[in-house]
Amino acid sequence: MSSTKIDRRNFLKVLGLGGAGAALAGCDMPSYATLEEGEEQVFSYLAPEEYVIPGIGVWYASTCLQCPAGCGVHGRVREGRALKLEGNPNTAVNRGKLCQMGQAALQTHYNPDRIAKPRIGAKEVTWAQALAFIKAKSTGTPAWLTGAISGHQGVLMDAHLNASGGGKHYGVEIVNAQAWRSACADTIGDAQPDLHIDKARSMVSFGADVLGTWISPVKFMADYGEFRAAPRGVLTVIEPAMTLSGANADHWVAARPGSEAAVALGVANALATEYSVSTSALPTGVADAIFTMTPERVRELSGVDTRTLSRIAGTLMSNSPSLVIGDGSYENAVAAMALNLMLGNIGATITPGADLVPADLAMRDGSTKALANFAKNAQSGDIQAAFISGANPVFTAPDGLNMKDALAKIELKVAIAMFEDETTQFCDVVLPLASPLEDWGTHAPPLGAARGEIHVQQPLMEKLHPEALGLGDILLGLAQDAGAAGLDDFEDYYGYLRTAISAMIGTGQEAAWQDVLQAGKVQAPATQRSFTANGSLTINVPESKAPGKGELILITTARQGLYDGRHANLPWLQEAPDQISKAVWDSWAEIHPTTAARLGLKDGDYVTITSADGALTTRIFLYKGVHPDAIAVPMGQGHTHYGRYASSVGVNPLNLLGADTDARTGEVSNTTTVHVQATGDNRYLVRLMDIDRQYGRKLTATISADQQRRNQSNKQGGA
Amino acid sequence: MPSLLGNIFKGWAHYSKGVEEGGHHDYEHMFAMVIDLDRCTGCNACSTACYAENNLPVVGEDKFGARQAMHWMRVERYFDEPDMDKIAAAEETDTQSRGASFLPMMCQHCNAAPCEPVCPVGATYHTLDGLNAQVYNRCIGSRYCANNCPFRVRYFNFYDTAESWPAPMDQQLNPDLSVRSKGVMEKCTMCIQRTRAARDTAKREGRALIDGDIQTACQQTCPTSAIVFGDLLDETSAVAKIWKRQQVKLGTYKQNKENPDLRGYRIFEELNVDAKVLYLERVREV
Amino acid sequence: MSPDRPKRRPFPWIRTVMAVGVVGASIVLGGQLLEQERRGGESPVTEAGPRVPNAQFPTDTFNGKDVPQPINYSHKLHAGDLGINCLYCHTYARRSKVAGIPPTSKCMGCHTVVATADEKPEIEKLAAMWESGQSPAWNKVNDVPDFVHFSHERHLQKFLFDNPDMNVKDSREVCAMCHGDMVEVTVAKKMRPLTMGFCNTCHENNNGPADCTRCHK
Amino acid sequence: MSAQQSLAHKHLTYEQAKDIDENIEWAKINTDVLRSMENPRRGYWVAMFISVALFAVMIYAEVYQYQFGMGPAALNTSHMWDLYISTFVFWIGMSHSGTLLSAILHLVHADWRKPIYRFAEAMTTFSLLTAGIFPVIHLGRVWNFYWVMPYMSDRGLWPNFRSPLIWDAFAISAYLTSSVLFLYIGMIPDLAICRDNAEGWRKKLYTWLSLGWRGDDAQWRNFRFTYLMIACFLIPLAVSVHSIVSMDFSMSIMPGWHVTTFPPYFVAGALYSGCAAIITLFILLRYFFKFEHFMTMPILDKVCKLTFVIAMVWTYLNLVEFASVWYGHDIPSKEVLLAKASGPYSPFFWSMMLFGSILPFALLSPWVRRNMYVLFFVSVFLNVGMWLERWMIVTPTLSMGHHPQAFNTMWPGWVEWAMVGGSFGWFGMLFLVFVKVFPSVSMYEVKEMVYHRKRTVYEDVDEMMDLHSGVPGPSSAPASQTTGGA
Repeated sequence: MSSTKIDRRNFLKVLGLGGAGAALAGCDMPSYATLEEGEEQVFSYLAPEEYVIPGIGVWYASTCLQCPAGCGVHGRVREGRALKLEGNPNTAVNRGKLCQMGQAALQTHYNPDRIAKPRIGAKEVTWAQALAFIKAKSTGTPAWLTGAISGHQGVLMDAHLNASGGGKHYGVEIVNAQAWRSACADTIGDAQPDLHIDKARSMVSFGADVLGTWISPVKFMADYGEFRAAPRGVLTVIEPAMTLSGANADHWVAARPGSEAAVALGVANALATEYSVSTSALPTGVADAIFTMTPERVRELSGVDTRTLSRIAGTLMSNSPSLVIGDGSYENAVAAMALNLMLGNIGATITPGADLVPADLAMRDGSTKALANFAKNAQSGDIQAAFISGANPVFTAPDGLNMKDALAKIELKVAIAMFEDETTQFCDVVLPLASPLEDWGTHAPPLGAARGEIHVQQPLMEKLHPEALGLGDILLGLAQDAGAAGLDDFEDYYGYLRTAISAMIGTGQEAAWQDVLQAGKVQAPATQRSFTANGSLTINVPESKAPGKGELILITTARQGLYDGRHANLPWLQEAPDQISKAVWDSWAEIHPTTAARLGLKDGDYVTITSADGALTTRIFLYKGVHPDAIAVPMGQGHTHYGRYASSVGVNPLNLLGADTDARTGEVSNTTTVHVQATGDNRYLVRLMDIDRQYGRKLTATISADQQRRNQSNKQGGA
Repeated sequence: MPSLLGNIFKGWAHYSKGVEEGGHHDYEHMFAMVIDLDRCTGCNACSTACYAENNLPVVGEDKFGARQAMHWMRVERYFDEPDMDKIAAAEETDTQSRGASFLPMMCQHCNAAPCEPVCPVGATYHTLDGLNAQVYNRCIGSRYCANNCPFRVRYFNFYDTAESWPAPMDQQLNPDLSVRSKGVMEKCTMCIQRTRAARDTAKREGRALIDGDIQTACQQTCPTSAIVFGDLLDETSAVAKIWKRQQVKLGTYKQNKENPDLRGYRIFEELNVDAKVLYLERVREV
Repeated sequence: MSPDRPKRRPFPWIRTVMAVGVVGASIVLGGQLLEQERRGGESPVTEAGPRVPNAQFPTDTFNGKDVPQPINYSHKLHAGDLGINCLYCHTYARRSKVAGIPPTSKCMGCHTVVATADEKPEIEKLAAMWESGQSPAWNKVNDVPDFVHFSHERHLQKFLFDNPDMNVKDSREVCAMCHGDMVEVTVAKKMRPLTMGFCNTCHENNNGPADCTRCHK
Repeated sequence: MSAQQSLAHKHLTYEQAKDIDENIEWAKINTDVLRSMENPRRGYWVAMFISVALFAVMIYAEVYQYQFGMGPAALNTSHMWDLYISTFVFWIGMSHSGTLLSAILHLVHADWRKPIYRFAEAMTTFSLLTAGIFPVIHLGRVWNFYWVMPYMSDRGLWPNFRSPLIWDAFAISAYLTSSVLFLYIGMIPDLAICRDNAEGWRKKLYTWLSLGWRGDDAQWRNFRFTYLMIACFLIPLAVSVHSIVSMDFSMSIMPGWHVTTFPPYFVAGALYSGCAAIITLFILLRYFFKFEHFMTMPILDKVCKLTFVIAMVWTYLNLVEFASVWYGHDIPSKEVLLAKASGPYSPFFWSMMLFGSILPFALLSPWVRRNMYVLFFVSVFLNVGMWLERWMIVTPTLSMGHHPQAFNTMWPGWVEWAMVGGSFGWFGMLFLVFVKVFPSVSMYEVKEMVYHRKRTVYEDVDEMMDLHSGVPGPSSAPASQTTGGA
């Protein structure tokens, strides 16, 4: 690859800039200027490779790191510039598809706000100086604070931590599926079972945004496409505020925040009583809880009436195999798994996952528990040196964790980042990180792993900022400095990775390596897990608290797009309207019209939302997709230092959250009680469409599922 | 007679021929699309893919609020269901109990496009591939076409767009199509640059274009495979099959289907614009 | 009107009709002449121009200015005296829309053997760049606007490879259709106008695509 | 002489029943009209300054728009046209008055037109020149405007002859050419008079322009024939021009535009605004240039009545349009109609109905027709109503249309307003120059008129007895071709 490097650099420096500049001239009036002889320059290659032809795009396989799902991508490279990303059809995860966050990875790479040079404090330094500074300052055990990390980067991180006296790794993801994972672990003994939405004929989700941000959205959406094909599956979503999944549900049920579990148990109750489904498969503790959950109780807890419960039960019964998922709180997930156990979905639509054989390649998923622990340990002074990469704790930490004070207690804070953000402001050393399109790596996608698939990430183009280094290279360097064993004979991460993968596929031949690069994935040996029932499981139904007078329950929702805020600096995603509210370039608070009427609010009014931990002011968006007791503010905006596109846009609802954590999972709660007060200002919330009605036009027509079944039965209109 | 008069006569003959054949000239292809609204989740991936593929400028909040955004592919969201309410009213009228309705809306490449006859300089016209093309460097920006478009899918460069790509973002610009300057009308071309590339490849390999050679950016990225693109003249193409199965025909403003339950419909068909994007109705449990 | 008006002269119909006829005729004929002008004469194939069978091409010429280049490469020497095929160096033209500048490695392929660096000062420049791993910055001579899609590959295929009466070794003739006969110049020079009219005439004569979007992007 | 004094005395003229006093001497006509062309007074310069200032603002706005694109005009994806096109239609409409007065009334031998048709024709020409600006400046790439003209280029490209905008280009240029011709040819005898009374650069100018007019027999004969021919040619042209302009809208498929009755509706509206403008300018000229002898109240009275009739025709066609939409089954069109009447633009819609359909009834009262101060404001507001009408045709449709996603309300940006104001400045500039360089009252035709009136008087004995007892006159009328001349 070292030989192609030089070519690619030529590519970039050479034809690339000229091409782009010319493209900008577009068809404006004075475009003839470019026609003058000798006006433009054209460079030639030194020694190009056979497949490199100017004017013809070459596709390289790589991996998308925009979210933990780790989809495989194909990048179109022409004249040394990565121009477009598409899904990699070879992967089992996304099967050639990509979501808008993946499409926008290009702007992460080309972002004008990238960090170009290392800096200590405010002044720019060389790598040598920075590393020397780190070496000097790093006393005691280092801690790594990252997002979800997997593959050989994880291995090297362990190597570094072990070599430097067994520090801890904190994987932080605000948007995660920890509740679901621990529930699965407790009920069926497999934290990451494989889900087959495409096999299911009905799916019920209790507070899990399966199509939007949950575990592996693109995979689930691809499955959903099959799920909707003949015979058409039925999707039911129970949640306090409408997510992308809820917007696509046949039957969307608004439950009071924190009461989805009650609804789930109510449905189980209805199944047991109306359809006499046996609860023998359940642990007795859970079965008892089900029978205490009478429809009346469910209504008082969640505000969901009996008819709805029995309708959901009926749907589940009449369309099997079914699949029930739940997230948001441990109880939701356990109750969902209880339903799966009752309906016999275990083994049908939920199958065991697999363990990669070098187990340390597996994905270390992030959690907010880790975030809380990090804050706690930092406060208590257990962390002397922190290496932060791929995480923005200052922005994502709920206000209750006092992350800033916690960081202040750490002597050495090293940020390895692509962009200046809220966290780098608090760091002593900031090292420029290469973008995912410039870096090597391997990634074990959470669900691809079930097939033992590891996605390989390779550079699509030469580094935009020569001083930026890949995470792997930095980890390798640190591990080598720390004197980790068996790493000394690798001069860069590429060498290490190639050796490791060659070992994995059992051959070191160039051809095999090229095949791996072309496929963009490597088949790692994996051992299938198996389910184990857990009889002693209990579930304690939360007394979901109806808000008191003048109070509302704040929900911080995540949307595919800005996600947890890491994509707020990508103009494409800022300008891509939010799926539900269609708002752009700002934050908003979703309120039910009746609630708004009670508070005397109308669309576009500014409100001040006050919680025990903070207050923020934003505009409201009225619609019926949120529970009357709730007010939902999406995450992602409200950055203070995050480049020209994100800074001082919108508000960050995480600032309102407290530190209270879930007893079973240790996850920080994403809801809190707030007071809402109108400020009196009103400005139109900029969005794609302020009209939600079709005025009798046939724009999005809808037919009933019965008609569709008739179509599918006579083999017509299935499409 | 060569040259001027010759061209005029030739043009007239061609035109009258087209009139006799109901406006269908000698098309080489008839590229059309199918969008399954039951698969579409409204996730916006198509729109962003379009931004990446077609050098669409980002305008920012103010201009977006002034409705000067340039999204060729916009995903609309509606909260009412006119047809559904006839069948069964939502059981809880105070919640969005059947979710939202999403509609990916881009240029429908009408065969009887209202935008084409009104352009004073013929900058928008119908190609032999059955696409409604926009020649940017011919456009003088009279904006008549956009006024006459019932779908409102033509976007005008109200400002110079250079500042949308601060360095090094300009390196991402797709060199296969020009960056439009201010005062030019633009719209979805169904990724005509990909058609061009595919045609060259096919010629290089000495074969005809086959189904699957061309994938539009939105189709390729759509996570639920809700978008299908292809050639209607090619009986074997997926698109042609779906149109046939849905019993929807071109060249009419009133489809007579044997099976009224079929989901295929074209938006504003009654205007007789003869759109080439077939939408499949969204399905909901009652 | 008074009753006793003298008899009026009749309206001069004949003169009017004649005048209109003259005007109309002059418009049409003028159009014809301009048209002929546009296509550069009634008989497009001339002795001076290149000889490509089954092809009619415009003979409009353009006297481009001399563009200084980092290395005074002589087309006359290489393509003319030595008779090297254009496609040997501009090899991308066969496979891509752009003809491209030959990679330095190709130059050095010969010039490490013949006319080496210590013989020729120009080659010395080249060798120096090759050693330092940087590529010469050539100044573009022939260019089309950024909204034009021109594929060398397609044109070569039509006029050279798919042309029964053409031999690949005569590629120079085909290139000359748009670039003029490069052996006449040392350092490259623009010798054809490369305007839309120029392209259009050739497309009409050799029934190339008349669809705007085939060439305009 | 008593007649003279009574004429000079303004109040008495109200009572005068005749269009013009046939005793007025030809020499006086010459002197009065020529005097109006001499040394402008302060008011003239003030008006000129205002006009130039407005026009300068327009130039600035255009340069700004050229620099930054159409964005500052606040146009958006559904409002691609706005004030530019509506003001364009407005000015085209203004241009129909001159044709109406000179051509149509000429053909029907309504000789009371004679004192006032000259400035009406000038108005025609200048409002066409003003209207012609707008289709150009509203282009996104204005530097390529000539591409709409069919010219021989080496690209072998032609405009799209199916586009109503191209028809506009042809129709307007044709109309402009012929109306300029009409104005100029009609002026030749007067130019000869000016030539004979001028010196300095004016002398050169008029000599050059009057084409050696001597007023002899053959010249008069050819002159009359040509004038008649052009008049006949101009009338269908005028009708066609505004019909074609209306096709910009009626050929589209937009609700509220796709209306069959638009061509006659537009023509009626055009004549309407034209007449209203004539009243305005009539009063101004009469007041500033002391043209009481020629622009008499009875003539004004006739113009007012004509205006009222046309206003009623326009109102009828307006109601026809509403009715056809209301009783039709095209939902979008009905929505647009309702939006006009009740939406954000409703104030403008209703004021347009008020000014356009209700206000004309004021013209029924003789008091209004005689009170120039009231009449002035009435006529101005009639034109405001007509301008609003054009705006209410263009914008509400674009704010509704077919696709709900595009429904939005839009208010014009400062650039657009600057252009609209500037167009009035430009028109004013041209007109002010005209009245000082060319006779704004047709001298030779007024003489004709006076002469004919004399004859008619003598044919009517009673009137002779009542009005001019004992005033001697020529016993035998000479042939008409010897009238007029310098």
